[in-house]
Amino acid sequence: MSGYVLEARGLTKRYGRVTAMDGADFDLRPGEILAVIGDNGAGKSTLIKALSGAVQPDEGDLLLDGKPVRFASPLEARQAGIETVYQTLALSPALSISDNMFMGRELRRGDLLGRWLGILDRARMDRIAREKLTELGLMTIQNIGQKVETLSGGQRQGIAVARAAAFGSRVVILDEPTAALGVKESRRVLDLILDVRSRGLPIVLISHNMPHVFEIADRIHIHRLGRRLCVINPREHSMSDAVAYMTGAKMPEGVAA
Amino acid sequence: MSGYVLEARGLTKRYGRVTAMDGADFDLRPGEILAVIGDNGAGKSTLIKALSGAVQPDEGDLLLDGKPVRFASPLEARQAGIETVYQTLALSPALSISDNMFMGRELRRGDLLGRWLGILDRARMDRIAREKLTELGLMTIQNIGQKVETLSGGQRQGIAVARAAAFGSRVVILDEPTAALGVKESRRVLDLILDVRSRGLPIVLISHNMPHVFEIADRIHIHRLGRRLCVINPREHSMSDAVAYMTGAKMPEGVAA
Amino acid sequence: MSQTTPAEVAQFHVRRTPLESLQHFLHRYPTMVPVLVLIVSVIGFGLVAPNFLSPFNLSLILQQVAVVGTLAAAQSLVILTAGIDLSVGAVMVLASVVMGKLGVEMGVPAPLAILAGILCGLAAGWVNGMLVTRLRLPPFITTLGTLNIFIALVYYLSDRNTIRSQDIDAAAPLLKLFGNKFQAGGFVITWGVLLMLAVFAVLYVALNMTAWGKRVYAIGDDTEAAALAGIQVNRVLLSVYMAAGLICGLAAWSAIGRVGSVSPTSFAESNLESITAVVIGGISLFGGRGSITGPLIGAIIVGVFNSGLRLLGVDVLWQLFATGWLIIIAVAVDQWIRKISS
Amino acid sequence: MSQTTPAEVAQFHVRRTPLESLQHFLHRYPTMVPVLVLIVSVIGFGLVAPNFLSPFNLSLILQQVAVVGTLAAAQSLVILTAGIDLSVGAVMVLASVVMGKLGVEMGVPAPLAILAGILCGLAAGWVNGMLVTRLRLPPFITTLGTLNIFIALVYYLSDRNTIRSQDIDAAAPLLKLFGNKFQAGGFVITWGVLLMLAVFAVLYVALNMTAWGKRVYAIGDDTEAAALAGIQVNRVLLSVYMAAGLICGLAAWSAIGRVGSVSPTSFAESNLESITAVVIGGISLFGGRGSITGPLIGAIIVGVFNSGLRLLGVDVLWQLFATGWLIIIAVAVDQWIRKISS
Amino acid sequence: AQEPVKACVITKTDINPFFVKVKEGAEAKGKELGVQVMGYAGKIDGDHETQQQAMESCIAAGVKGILLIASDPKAIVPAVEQAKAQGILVIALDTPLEPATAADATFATDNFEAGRLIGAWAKGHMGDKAADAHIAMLNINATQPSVDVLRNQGFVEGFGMDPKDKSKYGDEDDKRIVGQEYTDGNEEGGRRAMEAMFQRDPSINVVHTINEPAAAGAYEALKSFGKEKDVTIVSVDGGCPGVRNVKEGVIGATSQQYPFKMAEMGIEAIAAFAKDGTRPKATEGLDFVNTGVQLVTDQPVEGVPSITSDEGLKLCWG
Ligand SMILES: Nc1ncnc2c1ncn2[C@@H]1O[C@H](COP(=O)(O)OP(=O)(O)OP(=O)(O)O)[C@@H](O)[C@H]1O
Ligand SMILES: Nc1ncnc2c1ncn2[C@@H]1O[C@H](COP(=O)(O)OP(=O)(O)OP(=O)(O)O)[C@@H](O)[C@H]1O
Ligand SMILES: [Mg+2]
Ligand SMILES: [Mg+2]
Repeated sequence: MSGYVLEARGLTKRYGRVTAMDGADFDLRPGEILAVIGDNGAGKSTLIKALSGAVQPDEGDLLLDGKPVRFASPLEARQAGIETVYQTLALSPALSISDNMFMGRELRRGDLLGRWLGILDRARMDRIAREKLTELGLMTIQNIGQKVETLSGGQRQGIAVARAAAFGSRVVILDEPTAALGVKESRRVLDLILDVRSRGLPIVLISHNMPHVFEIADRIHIHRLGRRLCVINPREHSMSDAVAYMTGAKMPEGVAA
Repeated sequence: MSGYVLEARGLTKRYGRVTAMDGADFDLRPGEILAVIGDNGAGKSTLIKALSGAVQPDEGDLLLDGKPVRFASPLEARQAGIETVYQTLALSPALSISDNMFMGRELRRGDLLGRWLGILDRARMDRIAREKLTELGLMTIQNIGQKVETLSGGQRQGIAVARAAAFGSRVVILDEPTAALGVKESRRVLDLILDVRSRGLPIVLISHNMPHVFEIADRIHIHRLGRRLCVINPREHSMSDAVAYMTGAKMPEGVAA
Repeated sequence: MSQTTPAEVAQFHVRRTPLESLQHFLHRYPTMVPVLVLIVSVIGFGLVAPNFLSPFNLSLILQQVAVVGTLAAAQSLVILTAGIDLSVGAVMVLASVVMGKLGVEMGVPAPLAILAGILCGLAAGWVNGMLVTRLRLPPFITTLGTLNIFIALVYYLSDRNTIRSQDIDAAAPLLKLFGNKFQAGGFVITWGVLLMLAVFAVLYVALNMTAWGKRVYAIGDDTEAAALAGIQVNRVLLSVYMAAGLICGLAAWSAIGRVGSVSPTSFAESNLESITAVVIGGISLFGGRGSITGPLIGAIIVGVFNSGLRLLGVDVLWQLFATGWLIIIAVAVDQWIRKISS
Repeated sequence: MSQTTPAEVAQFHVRRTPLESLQHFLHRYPTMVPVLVLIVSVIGFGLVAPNFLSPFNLSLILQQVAVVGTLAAAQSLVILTAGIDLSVGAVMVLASVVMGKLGVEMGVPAPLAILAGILCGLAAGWVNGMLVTRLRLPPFITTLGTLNIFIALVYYLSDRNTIRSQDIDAAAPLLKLFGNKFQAGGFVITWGVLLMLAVFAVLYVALNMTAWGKRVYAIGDDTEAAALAGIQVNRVLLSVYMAAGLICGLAAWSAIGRVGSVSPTSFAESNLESITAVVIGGISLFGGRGSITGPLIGAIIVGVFNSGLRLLGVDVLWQLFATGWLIIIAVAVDQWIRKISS
Repeated sequence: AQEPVKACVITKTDINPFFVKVKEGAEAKGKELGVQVMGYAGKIDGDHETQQQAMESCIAAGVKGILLIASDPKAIVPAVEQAKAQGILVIALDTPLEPATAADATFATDNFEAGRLIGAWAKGHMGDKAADAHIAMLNINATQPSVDVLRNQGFVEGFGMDPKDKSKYGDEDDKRIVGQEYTDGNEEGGRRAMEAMFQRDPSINVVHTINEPAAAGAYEALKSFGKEKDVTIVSVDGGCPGVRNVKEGVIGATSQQYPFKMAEMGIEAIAAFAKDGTRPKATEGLDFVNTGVQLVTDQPVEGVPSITSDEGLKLCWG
């Protein structure tokens, strides 16, 4: 046992002439918050998509709890307990907030109608969705049946984060969850991340916001030119070190763990 | 003369049952950097769209250099010298970087082919686009003919900002230009904003990033519940004051200027 | 937070013309648009066309609409996923030819022949679905291709021959089940009309009350988002095309009842007619938006226009003309209503 | 920054099968896909169909393709903006009926009659464009509506009568200009073929070398982004539909030369055929992607198939069958090539 | 000269049994006489362009003769002349070209006569009641092809009404004609058209239909109104399903035409032409070779020659 929840070795992904990932390694320990930082175009989003089944790497292996896995679709990753908030959010604009929260794992009614005809239990889904959003404190929304397309960018982000936090059982991955959020909402998301960790779940956080990263990350994975450059401990390195590594201005001394 | 470059009085915009702007005022002084901050859904993006012609307000007036104006389309605002980077960027994925830079204001050849048949001067457009991007220092792109869809989110943001900076003649408006950017790129955009101001152009900057706002803004417009709550001087108020006003935790003492 | 002005308040300080009030009402209940168009056109034709409002004529319209309406239900499913199915008409004719060939010409017991025809529709839907999901061909192109292929099969199987009504009566009267009628207070309703209503009722429940329905809408709305959200897009899409094929198979059975014979040349135009019904019914061709009740009303609207114009004795030329404007006006009204939110 | 591994390097450490090499070649030069399909099918039919490769037959194919090819040029423009024009065929027939009616039946001087016909095409395009831009109707629906309207006008104006070749020769031979031929080393080329090539050449320049062309692509790619970027979307779209209408007007002139008479029933299928040519030519139905050279090749491919199958004496049934598969396979090949980038 | 003689048969569509029989007849005769026959058809009724392409392909294939059922008998003329210029014998089947002399020969049903026969029969069958008949005319489609016009106008004349301009229908002012409807020549269209007609005038008692599928559809509509006993349907074609419908009383009378014969005569003419260059001659008094038409009915009427449905069944096609 490697002791890692999620592990990747030598992931490579080419898009025609562009190599988005070039032998990337990755590992995530139980119960930790791992931040992934890197320049624009370094390949962070591609790495995350490979971990969550949205992209199939050309080469390389994925290990979940030490066992090799292969996710052919986001659904398979989700069924394995890996919940992801993508940069593009993955919400359906014309559906309601509650429909979006339960997309792909709708609740059926307990009675015959539900068991035999698959009739949904809308009341229960609405109630749970409202609970989750209130819990998150992100919501300034009165109507859970409102269509997502009528929400502001920040409100949408809130829905996506709430969905991942509510359903993740093994790993929660967040790709720039606070990019579009205001100060108060960002704060809530950070609190939520800490909250999820306290439930014992490990979290992968991609962010360009160095103060946020240094505030909550246990370890920081620095990505550069399509692969992992190093992993640093935020208590042993300064923000400016991290930025220097990221941009190639300086090389880290120690070798990546 | 009010002495304002751009001024708005009592802008209102309703979307069905939602009131996105509710009598919003706005003013921008010559040569200043005005930051607009506010909670998610406060109506910042809507305000900016009204200023740049992308949305027609239901009520209210717009004044450019003290003269009433009405922009029926983004093009009219642009022709009046107002250049905008939208949150959604407004790039065409299948077109090249250079095509996107010159979208809607393509350069024709000087010879007969250009004057009579409207044949484009591709070489010159490519050269200027490359210059602008290099100037901005944002670019890690070798090929100006590359399609925008092959760029990362951050790279795309760079293109959009460079376009506005290059062509704005009266006002440059930026809606969260650094949200998707890395540290180094964010730095470059901030420098660019200062650079644009030094050319005498006023800038409107929407951002959730308080450190950035307090670093470069001359005045801060705080938006709340669809209207301007107040305008503060970043040298007289702290970040936490600003956040408290934004979220309604505290009310500003002075009246909005 | 910004919705601090709920509509109730807004209505006090915003004066509205009656037209604007109507616009707002319809915006709130968009499914009422086709209903309104229907009411207006029924009243309109009632005023000018003799006999139009007789129960006899009104039930005739329903009978005439039953087959295309059933096809429109199949078409709606596909259009809700942002696709389009140019082959619905061809699949229906193919399925009816299979039923006739087996049940009448080859002496297979009627229930088996009908089952085989319906399965043939299902199989045709499966082919469309596989091409769309596995080869990732745009639905328009896929079904443009299979349209040609299915018609070729119709020619091949039917040998271009109609199977006569009397021969069906002798060998397999069950094929004409949906042509049976009953009276209900002056109205004459065929079983085919009931089949159409039943198909829409089932789809209503499936689309609005089951997970499958939510997924169909989500895929039509934004396929990529749906996939990232963990929906098995290909499986759902395949099921949609298969359901559409199945409904075409049922429509085939209904068509035999309506026409009385198995006719390879009938319903050549039914594909465009089904699309017309769907768009008049307010389902967006871009997918993900619109209620399944719309196409039912849409099909009836087209039937009302055709019947009304015929009763007025207008030349077919002007029927074409009117249908053209009907399509444009119905969708323009729809756009006008949506306008307040953009 | 991440493009640190240019393709040149990549090709050294990635082993490719010949098939993969082909895939990569075509991915780099997607406009070569239809060319390749064309070459393969010409060689294929050359081997099995007698007389297929004779200069006579090859030039015949070009002649047969000229009208639909010209229409495909108009269709391509609209499809590039993510629209579709179901009315191109009807507009062409309408324009040719106007030319014949004025020039032959009413004795208007031929140049004026032709001008009026072309302007009629332009006007029809204007109607489509206004409906799409002002009323914001989806192009599919708009042109489904105007298709009916234009056909009604054709019936009305022509009184369903064909104007005979001899009458045209007597009254206005200029109408048949594009039917004239000349020899070029065994090949017989009509002016109509040259018109088609000229239309494509002009569109090539306009789409690739002018601001208008860039805007057409930008609108097809992402309309909202284009509008925010300051493009006057409505103006450009209107110009696209008008240009398409104009080309249909030219195609009408060419069609009179091709058919020899003014026939209101000809080219009833030309609308679907033009779409087929465009999709086989590799232009995306979602807009913004594809080269204008594709539809030209696409139209010729369809012509080659039809001619080859006819020379083989294949039953019409199997011609339909083959056309269906051709559409599916051509687009499947296209998808297979794109696969490496997704 | 070892190459077999090749011939083409080009029909309007490939779905109508009548055209299919023409093709089959040509192929059968071709086999007998050693002529290789290739068949083509338009995609839909009125599809002229595909027929023109087929003409050209036949020329390219080097055929000796072409049998043509023209979709647009005027528009096809230039293509026919092109073929004749290449020394190909072009025979128009079923539908005469305009001008008829454009083809080397025409082998056709006299469609006007076919219409006239059923008109005369209907009039005789009704007897005195013919004076206040209520007649529905169920035609093919809005393009009004010449076959449609000829049958319609023939019926009108046969029934003793004034057809006015014989080159089109709908201009008659005889009150007995309730109206004109289109059927697309198929069952569904026939039923729809009959339903509309019936609403305009529920006392309709005579129905002229363009062909037997339309007649079958019209009958279904009448049956659903319980009126099938009160109305006389007449039609044209003489396909086996149609003749059986006559036998069973669905259709009162139908004019039978002979596609097999048409096609056989055509192929024979081409074979003769290929052998020694002889060209076929037109029937006396007509500008075409009449392949014959006979009225099929089990209720014969004085003065209108007819055969019984049993005789008709022996001669029927499809
Ligand atoms: N579908 C695709 N087709 C072609 N190239 C792609 C595709 N997706 C990503 N790339 C390329 O792969 C590289 C890595 O992209 P990725 O989105 O993973 O970067 P990132 O680190 O997430 O950047 P950012 O911080 O800006 O979001 C970029 O150069 C991008 O252009
Ligand atoms: N097209 C629209 N239709 C309906 N409601 C809309 C529309 N656009 C915006 N709104 C609503 O208007 C309000 C203001 O939105 P806006 O995008 O201006 O907020 P914002 O201040 O920019 O928020 P953020 O910081 O999250 O981007 C939100 O409640 C949003 O739901
Ligand atoms: Mg990213
Ligand atoms: Mg915003």
